[in-house]
Amino acid sequence: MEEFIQQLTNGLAVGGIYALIALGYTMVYGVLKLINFAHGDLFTYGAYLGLTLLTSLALTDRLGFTLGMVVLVLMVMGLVAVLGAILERAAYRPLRESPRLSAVVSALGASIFLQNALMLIYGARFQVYPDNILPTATLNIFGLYLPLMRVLIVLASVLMMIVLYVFIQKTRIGTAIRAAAIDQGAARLMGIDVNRVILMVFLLGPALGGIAGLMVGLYYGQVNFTMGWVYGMKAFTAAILGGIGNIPGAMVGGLLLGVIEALGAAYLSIAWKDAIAFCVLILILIIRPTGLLGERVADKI
Amino acid sequence: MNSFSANDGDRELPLLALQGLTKTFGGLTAVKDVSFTVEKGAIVGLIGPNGAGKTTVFNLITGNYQSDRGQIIFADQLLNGLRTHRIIMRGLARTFQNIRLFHQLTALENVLAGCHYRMRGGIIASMLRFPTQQHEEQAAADCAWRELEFVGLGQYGWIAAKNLSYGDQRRLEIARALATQPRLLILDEPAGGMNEQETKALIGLIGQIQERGITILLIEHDMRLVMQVCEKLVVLEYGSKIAEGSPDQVRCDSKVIEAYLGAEDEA
Amino acid sequence: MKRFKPFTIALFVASLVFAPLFLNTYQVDVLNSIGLYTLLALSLNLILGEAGLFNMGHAAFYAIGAYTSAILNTRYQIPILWTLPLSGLIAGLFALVVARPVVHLRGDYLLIVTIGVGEIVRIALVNDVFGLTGGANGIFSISRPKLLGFTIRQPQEFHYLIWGFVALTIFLFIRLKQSRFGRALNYLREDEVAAEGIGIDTNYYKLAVFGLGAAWAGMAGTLFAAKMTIVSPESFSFWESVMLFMIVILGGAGSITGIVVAAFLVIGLPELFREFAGARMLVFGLVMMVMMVVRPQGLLPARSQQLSPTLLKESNR
Amino acid sequence: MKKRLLILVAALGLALGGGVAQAAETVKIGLMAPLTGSWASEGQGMKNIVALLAEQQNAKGGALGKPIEVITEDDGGDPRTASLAAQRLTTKGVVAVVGTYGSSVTEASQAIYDEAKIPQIANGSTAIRLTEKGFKHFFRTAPRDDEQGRMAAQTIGKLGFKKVAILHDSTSYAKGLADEANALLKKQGVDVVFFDALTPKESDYTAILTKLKGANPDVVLFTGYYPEAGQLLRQKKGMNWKTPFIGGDATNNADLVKIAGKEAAEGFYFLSPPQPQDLDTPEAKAFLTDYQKKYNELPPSIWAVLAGDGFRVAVAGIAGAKSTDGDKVADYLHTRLKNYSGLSGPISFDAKGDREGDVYRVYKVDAEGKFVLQKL
Repeated sequence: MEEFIQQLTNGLAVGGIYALIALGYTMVYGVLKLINFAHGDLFTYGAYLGLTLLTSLALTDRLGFTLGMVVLVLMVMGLVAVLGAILERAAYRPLRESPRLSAVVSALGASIFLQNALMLIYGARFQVYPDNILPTATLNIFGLYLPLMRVLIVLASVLMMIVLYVFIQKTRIGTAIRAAAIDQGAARLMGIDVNRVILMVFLLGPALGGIAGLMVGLYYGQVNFTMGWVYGMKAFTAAILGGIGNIPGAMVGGLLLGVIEALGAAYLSIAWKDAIAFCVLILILIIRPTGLLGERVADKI
Repeated sequence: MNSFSANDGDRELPLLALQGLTKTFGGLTAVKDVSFTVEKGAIVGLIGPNGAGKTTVFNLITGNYQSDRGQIIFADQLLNGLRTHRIIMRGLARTFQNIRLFHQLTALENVLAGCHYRMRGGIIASMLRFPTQQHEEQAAADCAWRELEFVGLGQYGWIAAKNLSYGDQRRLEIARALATQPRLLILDEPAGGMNEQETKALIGLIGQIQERGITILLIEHDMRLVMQVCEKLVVLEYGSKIAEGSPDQVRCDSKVIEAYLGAEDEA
Repeated sequence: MKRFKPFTIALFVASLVFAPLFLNTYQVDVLNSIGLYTLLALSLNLILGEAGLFNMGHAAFYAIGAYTSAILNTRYQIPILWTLPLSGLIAGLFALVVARPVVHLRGDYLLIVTIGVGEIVRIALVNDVFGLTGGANGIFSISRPKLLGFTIRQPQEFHYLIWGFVALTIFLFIRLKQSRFGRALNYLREDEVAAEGIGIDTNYYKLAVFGLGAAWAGMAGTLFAAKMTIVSPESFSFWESVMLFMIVILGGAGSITGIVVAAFLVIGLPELFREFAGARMLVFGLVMMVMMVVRPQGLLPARSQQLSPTLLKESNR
Repeated sequence: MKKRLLILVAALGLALGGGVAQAAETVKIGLMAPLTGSWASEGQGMKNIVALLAEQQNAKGGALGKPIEVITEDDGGDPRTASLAAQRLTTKGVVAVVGTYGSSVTEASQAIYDEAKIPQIANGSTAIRLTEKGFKHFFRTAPRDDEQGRMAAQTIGKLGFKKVAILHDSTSYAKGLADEANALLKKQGVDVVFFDALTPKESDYTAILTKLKGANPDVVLFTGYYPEAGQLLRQKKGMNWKTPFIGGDATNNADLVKIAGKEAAEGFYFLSPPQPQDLDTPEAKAFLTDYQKKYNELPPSIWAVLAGDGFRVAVAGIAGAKSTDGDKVADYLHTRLKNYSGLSGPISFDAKGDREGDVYRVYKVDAEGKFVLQKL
């Protein structure tokens, strides 16, 4: 039982990161019906930018830990968001009226480009965050070992998801995003600037992905130019699992995928972990063809 | 089938009979206990205000939706539970309210789709181009051209469907349905979006289809068309049948007048 | 066939036929690689381009074909080319079994499921499923293929085997495209509801095309196993499926000529960019993006007229 | 458009053909390395080292009086690309090839070089079968998995551990080593309480560590690569779990300590051929100084250093055979090159092309994060 709970928390910690990245996939998909395969690479850029800013500006030394971190987070968010907007402009906007799959191939090309650009800038070796930036305290709760930072990571990701959810539900631009997701044409007729909505989505999603990258970098310490593929694919899976286009779905899907992986590794097989996760995904989709929280759109005939 | 052929000349025998058809979506009852018959060789109109459940009835007949209750009997056989393509193979064909052509494909290819189920050629026969397969393709093409010419699109066979005018697209959809050689043709708002001239031509076309011995069931908002071509009308409101009878009978029905006055602007 | 004039095609075929006389082994091997990917992309095109079913796990079927041949050859000493139909059959059957419960899924959901199937197959291969696949080592010492008593060994010899098979495939697939079966796939892609509503058993065609595309990929797997004499899971990664996906879309979904050209670009360009050393994939990614933006419909989009010449005569009526 | 496409395709063909330059004034040695893909860092290290050594050799007069030209081809860490790279090198007239990293990648190129009679000296390819096929022109400076497996079992025995957990990463190298060690440990009567594989390239291995901990071993043998090893050590510490880890030679990489952090890495054992800094041969010392001077860092891994040895062996083979003929060079390397002073210790090849002698050492990471040679 103790091991079970430990594994559950392990899964939730990983799942929180998946969920943050999955939000980017799901938001872009919701509005553009596009799978942004380069989103995982934006996550990697978040991790690398965080590293560069941290070491070159020495933010935590100059500003103290808390303030330094806040500034760092904001800078990474801002930069990755700008990168996301540039990506949208260069790779997707010209293809908005084209067949959907053309944009997918463009996204794949962008992903290859971004990944290799990073390799050329930073080199192919693993990059390592400076040691001892984060407190390394470990909480011991009823025999469960919970590193403090892990708890904070989960809390931070959940907090960000809630903020995003409230933003989408309550603000004007959030409403515009939702409207554009339902029917772009109608939204345009209602006077919503769809280009602005799309830009917004390409700022928000990458910003969250960037933070996820920064958190992974800070906590796990190592970053690599190919890490976006692994995390991106997992997050995309999570978004589908929850029902792509649905924001709470991405959160649920992310956390659930993390837990499935941890429990699959713990009780079935570590080597088959990813296969188990995919099998669960396929089973869920057979039962619920549009994911857990996805709307079941009946055919309009 | 044989019971049917024995009475071939009898116009009053129902080709299609709906009995107590009911369908709910979530909490909403879209079709409630609807029964009516379509006699062989007749032209029957299904009318009613928007949202009355007319298209849902069509979708139930062609198996796009499964009914919760009730029976659909076509030529003495139960259609309930059959997949759509199976129903089409029994001799029903339909058009769609929002034209559903294969837009990137040519008009000819669209009509060839209707010939599909009568053909046999499989993967291997096609790859190796067996003579039988070639004959079949040729026969299908002949049939498709005939239908195209029948609806007056003979010269547009090589045009992609998306490049045809709206009215022509409607006709193409009819040609495609006719290519399945149906006994019952179901038309969902065939005059929708047509101008006066096109509607007039359509009325002629519907008459020609009837002359070929094909029974027609149609939904239409254009009352002139309905009154002119239909021999019988069925009126739906809020999913229930409120009237049934000849156009003259229905025109005078108090419930129908009420329903249409309440929603006149939609008609 | 109007657009690509017979002369162009003849020129292309002739240059392929005589290529081994002028090119060195490396260049011929690049051509072989392109040929293999053309074959795979043509098989994926049936599923993705013609029928419009999103499949990003095609490498799974390719892998199953390659492993079937490798296992039959190394364990039972069956000559490798004899395993060709069997590889196709097993890959096709596998596709039918996995596709059966999922083909009804819509676009992107099907996409992730096929990615999942691809990954599950790869993980199974890595973990030496049933003790047959040799784990991460893969299977090695596959014997060289023999054709009419002649052992195929050199890239120049493989060139004719592979491109011969490509030619046969194109010949058969053009005929398939111009038939009832091929049209049914297009109806499926254009509008599934309308296709079903006109009497086409959409479920049957979805399954059939998955089976056929997979079977062809399986046979390409046999050729791969024969050429490499070793199969290992790395060769069937998600990345391979992505490359095939890019070839089909870049070429113009449903367009056979487009796909041949795209295979030359997608497989040939990274070789060409060897001069850029470490930056070669960077340039490649950029080129992919630019090509898609410049030609959003693909390089040579499929035309809508796909009828056999006998039907063309009808237009004179 | 179609014309432009045609021109593009034709240009592609021409450009592919254009790469062949004919110049006989140099001795061409090929380097096949993963410059892109997952193992790009190894490949770039290999390239740096070989470039440095070639520069030095040319300063000393090259080979057979001609300057050496290194021709590098990217194998992308993938078998198909590797076979193309090999074909390309053979057409460029190289007389010997160094590389590559990864057994299955090497395997895809072996037959091509052998048929072309070009000696190939692999650096990071330890799978047993590579030298069991009777290729006359294949050599490797890397030791074999079975030798390392033997060493791993021996070390665990000597350190007195009774319950061992074995973790690999499903790569052919790690799995081979794990299998080898597993069999030998069982024979020694050591209890193997856990045997499974993690998925490489992930960041979070806590689920696996939690499961490992549940098996309660005395020691964990991890046969995979350094990024995962570093991550395991780091997260192990986060869990307050003290059981020691032993790694295979793929964990010998300076980045291991950076990833894990010094505290977490302390006490980690690993097996490896000796590092240049632990050799007291003048060659090794000089090489190390020069490398640091040129690239301002230590060599990234022992595998890159072994590629350097491969290059030196190739040069020695050409010099010894007094010829660039592949058969003669291979003969010389098989029979007459004995105890050649390599950067990683004395090098001799047996009839199969394997490196002779006891190559492995045991290292332990100290509190400073330094790799300290252990005497067991």
